[in-house]
Amino acid sequence: MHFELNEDQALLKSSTRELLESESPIAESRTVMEDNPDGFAKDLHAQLGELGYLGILQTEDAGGMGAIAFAAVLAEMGRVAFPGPYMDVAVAVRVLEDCGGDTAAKWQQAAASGEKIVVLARGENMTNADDTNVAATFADGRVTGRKVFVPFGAQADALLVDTVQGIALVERPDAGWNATEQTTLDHSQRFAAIDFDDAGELLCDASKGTQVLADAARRATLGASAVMLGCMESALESGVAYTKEREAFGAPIGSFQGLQHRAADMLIKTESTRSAVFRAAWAEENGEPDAGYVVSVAKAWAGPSSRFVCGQSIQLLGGVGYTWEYDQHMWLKRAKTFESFYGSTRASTENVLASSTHLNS
Amino acid sequence: MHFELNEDQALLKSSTRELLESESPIAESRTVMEDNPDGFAKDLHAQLGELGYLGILQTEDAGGMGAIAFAAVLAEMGRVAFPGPYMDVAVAVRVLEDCGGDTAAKWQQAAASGEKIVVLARGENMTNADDTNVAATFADGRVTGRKVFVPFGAQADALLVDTVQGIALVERPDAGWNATEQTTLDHSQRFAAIDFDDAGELLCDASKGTQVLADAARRATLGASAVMLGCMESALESGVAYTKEREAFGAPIGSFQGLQHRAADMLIKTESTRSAVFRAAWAEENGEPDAGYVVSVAKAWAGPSSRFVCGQSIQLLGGVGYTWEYDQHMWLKRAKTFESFYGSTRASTENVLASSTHLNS
Amino acid sequence: MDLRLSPDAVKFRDELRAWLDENLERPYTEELLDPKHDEDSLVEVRRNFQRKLNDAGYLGMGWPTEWGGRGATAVEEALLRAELAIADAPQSPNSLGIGLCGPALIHHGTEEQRQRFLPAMLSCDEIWCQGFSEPGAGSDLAGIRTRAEPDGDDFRIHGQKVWTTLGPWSDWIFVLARTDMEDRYGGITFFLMPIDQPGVEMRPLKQISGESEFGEVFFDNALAKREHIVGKLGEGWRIAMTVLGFERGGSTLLPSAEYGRQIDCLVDALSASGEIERADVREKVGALIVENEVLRANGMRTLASVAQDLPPGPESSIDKIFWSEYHQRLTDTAIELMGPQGQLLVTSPGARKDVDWMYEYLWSRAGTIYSGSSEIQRNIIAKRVLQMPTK
Amino acid sequence: MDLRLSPDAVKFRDELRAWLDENLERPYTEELLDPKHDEDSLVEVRRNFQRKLNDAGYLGMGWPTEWGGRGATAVEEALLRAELAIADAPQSPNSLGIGLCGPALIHHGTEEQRQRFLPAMLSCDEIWCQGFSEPGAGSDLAGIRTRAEPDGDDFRIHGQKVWTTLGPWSDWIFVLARTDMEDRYGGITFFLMPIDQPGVEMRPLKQISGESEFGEVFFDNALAKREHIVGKLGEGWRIAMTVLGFERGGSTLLPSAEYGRQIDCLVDALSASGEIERADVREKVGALIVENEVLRANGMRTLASVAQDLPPGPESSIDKIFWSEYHQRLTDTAIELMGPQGQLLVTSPGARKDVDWMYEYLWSRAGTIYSGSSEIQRNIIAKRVLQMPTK
Repeated sequence: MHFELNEDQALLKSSTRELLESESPIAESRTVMEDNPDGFAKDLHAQLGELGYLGILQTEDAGGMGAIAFAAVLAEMGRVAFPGPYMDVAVAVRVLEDCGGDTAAKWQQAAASGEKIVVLARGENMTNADDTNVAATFADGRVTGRKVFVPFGAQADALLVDTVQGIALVERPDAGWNATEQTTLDHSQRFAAIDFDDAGELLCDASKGTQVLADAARRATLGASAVMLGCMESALESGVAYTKEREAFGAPIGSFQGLQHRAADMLIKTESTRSAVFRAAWAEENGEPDAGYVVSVAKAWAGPSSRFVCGQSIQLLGGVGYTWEYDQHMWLKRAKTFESFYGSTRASTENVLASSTHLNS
Repeated sequence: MHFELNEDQALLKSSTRELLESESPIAESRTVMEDNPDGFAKDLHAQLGELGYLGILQTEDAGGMGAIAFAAVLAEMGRVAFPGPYMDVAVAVRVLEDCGGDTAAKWQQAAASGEKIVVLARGENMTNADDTNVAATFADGRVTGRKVFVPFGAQADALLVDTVQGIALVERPDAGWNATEQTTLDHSQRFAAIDFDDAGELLCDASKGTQVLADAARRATLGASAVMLGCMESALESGVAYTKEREAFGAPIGSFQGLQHRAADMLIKTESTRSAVFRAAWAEENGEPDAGYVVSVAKAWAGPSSRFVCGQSIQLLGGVGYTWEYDQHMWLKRAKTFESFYGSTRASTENVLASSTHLNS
Repeated sequence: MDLRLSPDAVKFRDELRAWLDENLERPYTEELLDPKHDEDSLVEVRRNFQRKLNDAGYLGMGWPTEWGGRGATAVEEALLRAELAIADAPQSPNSLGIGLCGPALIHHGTEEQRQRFLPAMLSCDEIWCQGFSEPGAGSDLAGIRTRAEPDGDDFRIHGQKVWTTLGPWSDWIFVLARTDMEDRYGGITFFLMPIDQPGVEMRPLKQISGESEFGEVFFDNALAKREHIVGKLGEGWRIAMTVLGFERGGSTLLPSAEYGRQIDCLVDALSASGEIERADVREKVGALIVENEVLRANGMRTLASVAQDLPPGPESSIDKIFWSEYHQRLTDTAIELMGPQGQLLVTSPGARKDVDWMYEYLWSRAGTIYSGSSEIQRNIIAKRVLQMPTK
Repeated sequence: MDLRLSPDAVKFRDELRAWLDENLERPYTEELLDPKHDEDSLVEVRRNFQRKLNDAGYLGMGWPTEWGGRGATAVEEALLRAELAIADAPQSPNSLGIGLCGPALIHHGTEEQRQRFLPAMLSCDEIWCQGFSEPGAGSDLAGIRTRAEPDGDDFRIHGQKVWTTLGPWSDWIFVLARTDMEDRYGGITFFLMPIDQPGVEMRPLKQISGESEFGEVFFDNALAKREHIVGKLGEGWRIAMTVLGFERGGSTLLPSAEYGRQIDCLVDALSASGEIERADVREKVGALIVENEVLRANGMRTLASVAQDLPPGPESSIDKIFWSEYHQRLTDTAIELMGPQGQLLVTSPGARKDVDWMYEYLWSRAGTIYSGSSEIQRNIIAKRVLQMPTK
């Protein structure tokens, strides 16, 4: 038994950190959020493709690096609240591979290389992100229906639309998507509601599509948990660092036991999330039968835990923690938004209960 | 507006404290729990009758003192984890008054004077104390059925049995009750399951009985909340007192900010419970239309709050807090047991939600 | 005990409700959503509504009538604030002026100061902001370092203040500054200063919500005239503490009223989506209501104590911790229960339009920090109320 | 990363499970409920099962084979403890002897001491209790005040120890006592002492559960022979810290296994009552499972680190806080969800018979206190892991 990343994964993690520190530190995440109408840097996305990051979830033969690498990369991205559809595209690339066929293969290549943005369009329910019922249809070469909270949907070159008939690919029409921006707490996480009445192509039928999409959902749940872990890491580190510098009542505030115990609680939540996320990533990578269960455990735990850690990081800083200038809000917003998507805390908890048949170890 | 007890109530409160300090301090509660097979001191119960305590919930004309006095007395009893059926009998006395008629009047007098123990026998569901469905019947002068968790049922001289037909009084048969002791966490709170196939008398029919029992339940809910408040008061006071004496690492442990902030949280919970309980008592006493609502608020709040305060009081004491010798467990047990009865936290919360029609103030 | 409102108070509230029905054109959240508005025009909405309130006698509730106030009771003031919150009325842009600076002038100012400043304060012709908090002082008000250097009869101010509400729209600022660097409490003086002068720079400070309701102000040799000192030199700390104490009664019913409205809107949202039928949702909403009612009970108790002129107990620290931490739980849970829709900015299509949940969620993070952080309040409870030892 | 058990470990576990199927007559909770038992006979049940374990080679897992141990890996030891918990097997009455005193003798004792004590320890012919904690020292082990005064070649012990597990049934006690009152760490010596001698008084200490599993022991001029000193004079602190460190791997999977069994029993109870169908109940049970699985993940991570011989990280304090505080939440919630039935003592008619919930509920209050309270553990995390400053 060992818990550490293997050599390749550790190298990927450190090179990802270097890349982000140089190309997209958290100050850059803020700039993108404020100034970039797409909500992400297209150049950097293309670079991620060139470096193989976007194909990370593909099968090994296709150049994938596995779920543990995926989680390690996303935790690094969480650390800088990295903006953009990286995770969504990585998941979609694998969906394209799983669908198979020429069209899918072509788009798989385009998405994995970073040339094209392809993401999933699944949910139709405004008040329940976990509702997998779909009304959208594919018929006579056309996709019709409405999808909501499509991540970076307005920016996508193609969408993989979950329809009654299966997974259909829709290319962006010349006139652009019939999209409505859905702006959330996390301004850098772009969502759109999209109304479809467009030409499309069925990539796989519903019987196969159900499994493909369930696999995709599980991977996205894992990825979101890893992002939240990264947010917690940074929130903890920068919060504690501040308490060592800032003085009040004649001493660094980090010397007060009240804040020390709070920080200890933040560490406990953060490290426990790390245990849960990488246990889940390992199970996913190895096709363990309980992968769905432990992935849901990780997400159900990461949600409330990341809210706690990121919220308390603001509290450790006091007044300046409430300013735009400091980074604490970036992590809180990402964590809070991710908690409701990619498998909400409630849905993840329900999934845990449903998959637990008396929990024999 | 004022929140303080009026002169009579304040006098009652202080004389109750004196009475309990002299006749039944918490050390005595422990002795009774350990050694008294009935779980309470009959003499003292009779004395409570003579002093008018048992008739406290009667209408003013009958010598009652009102719901605020009732809550004040029970908070004092909670402070010493006073053992016995005081609250249950006080509630039953009012039920007897509300039923009316000669038999009820006779028993009302006997119960209020402390000569006889009369309590309600309502619940029939082992796993849900709030289930008000009854299967017990009254027919041809006989009561048949099974009641569970009847407080001090085995010790009662008569039981007021909720039946399909209404409230029936059953006197203890010469052979004694067909009772099974139900021992709970709080050893001093005696419960019994009782199987009835006994002669009885219908005191009031179901249509009237429903309201009478609803009123009784509301008063018991208030009373239980007040008991929990008393437990919290004592747990807070004795826990904080200990931290001022006990030294570790060269200083009184009460000087460590970690424990100071914990104690502050205990105070917040305790004082908030006081606000909620006496707001509810005032509403009950004045027949306010929202009395049921605010009584449920008090109980739903007092349950988890008292567990927190009484549990943390053990933690403040450390190792000795875990010993039988110290009093902390007496309060924790009373609070934890009361949380599940007399309107559980869940039932109280549901009642709050059900009665809240957009909460106009 | 008597928690019933007096007939006078009931009459006051009923009249106020009728007045609001008549005079409040629409909830402030609707104003916010009206595309015709920008930050400036929203301040005008607030200013105009304050003038209406003033004309109707609902401003300067605690001020004596001779200065245009109402001479109202603490209960009436508490009811006013609660009803305004329930109606989602525009908030006063001058609340710190009227709540803190006005009382300071009334109790400690000169006749000239009162005549000069009080009428324009109530009419909102002049907006005031507060210059108490400093970046280095945090929750420790006696630790301020902004200094006032004598310049002839007058003073020159050097330093920085933060958490300056509506600074960019303010005309005057009341400032605590050190006229003696040694005397921790006795070296602080209370100044009134115009903002439009050389040496005063207002900078909007962007908050995590993206708004700039608060700002920073920098003083670099700014002029504070001797005639604009309130009280005597060195009395500033005492005056500030006194007027902060006046706040005790007025806000007692406000948080539970405001949060009650938010819960109502949450219940509406969950009824619309059907989620309210789920037992787990009901349990969470029920628990939110329970806690808000306990907050209300605490407020009623504090108000009763103020109304009786009882000496302050532990209640102000308890109430502060309770409402601020509860608001975090409330908004956190509400957003979770509303699902994806709950994540939408109020301006986004498809969002609920009755509460700006994202703003409330973020704003709730400030509540545990300003006006004495939760940590400071717990210290106060442990030391002053529970009398726990210091090392 | 590799979280899969090695084929050897799987084989070990499968054999163990088969052995338990064969050799564990019934769950310990059933023994508890058998009216034929009293406190003494229950200790015999535990002693007998320990002998069976020993005969099968499942005792002294980490001890070298030459001393009757198994020389097992940390993973095997962790699996053993987890499986015993899942099977609700009787707990060893000699676990502190085997877990702490035995390793002390093996690593620091003399050949004579090993031959004299180790076999009877494993066979449970002699039960050992621990004499480390003191009423005045709390979580500060170096603060002990029990003193050992020279008496010829030997020593006379004076003082008091607490939290003495199974004291009344023990034959020997291993004691930390001061041979030097000045030297905080270097003045402590590790003694072995027979209990049946003048000057040793064992008093049962009733716990809040009403039981007396723990006791106090008073030493008044009790004899500790020089030949029964482990290591050298003044090495006691170092030896104690070393053997406490040996505990690191073995318990990593125990809490989640034990609580997992409790959750299973809770689900059974809620399935029987039908309550499990309610969405609010499901949400609460689901959250309990989630947290237990995170506890398990933490344990797997710690075990992996021990298996790799990595230096200890922050995990021991994290794990301690996590399992102890979680167990309070688990039992609290479980009892609430089970309603009135959940309140019943296990011996009461109508109670669930698979878990002694009341005992677990109360016992969970001790978990945050013994072996370094939650407060101490948080201090350790803040100072050693987060390196936060001291004043």
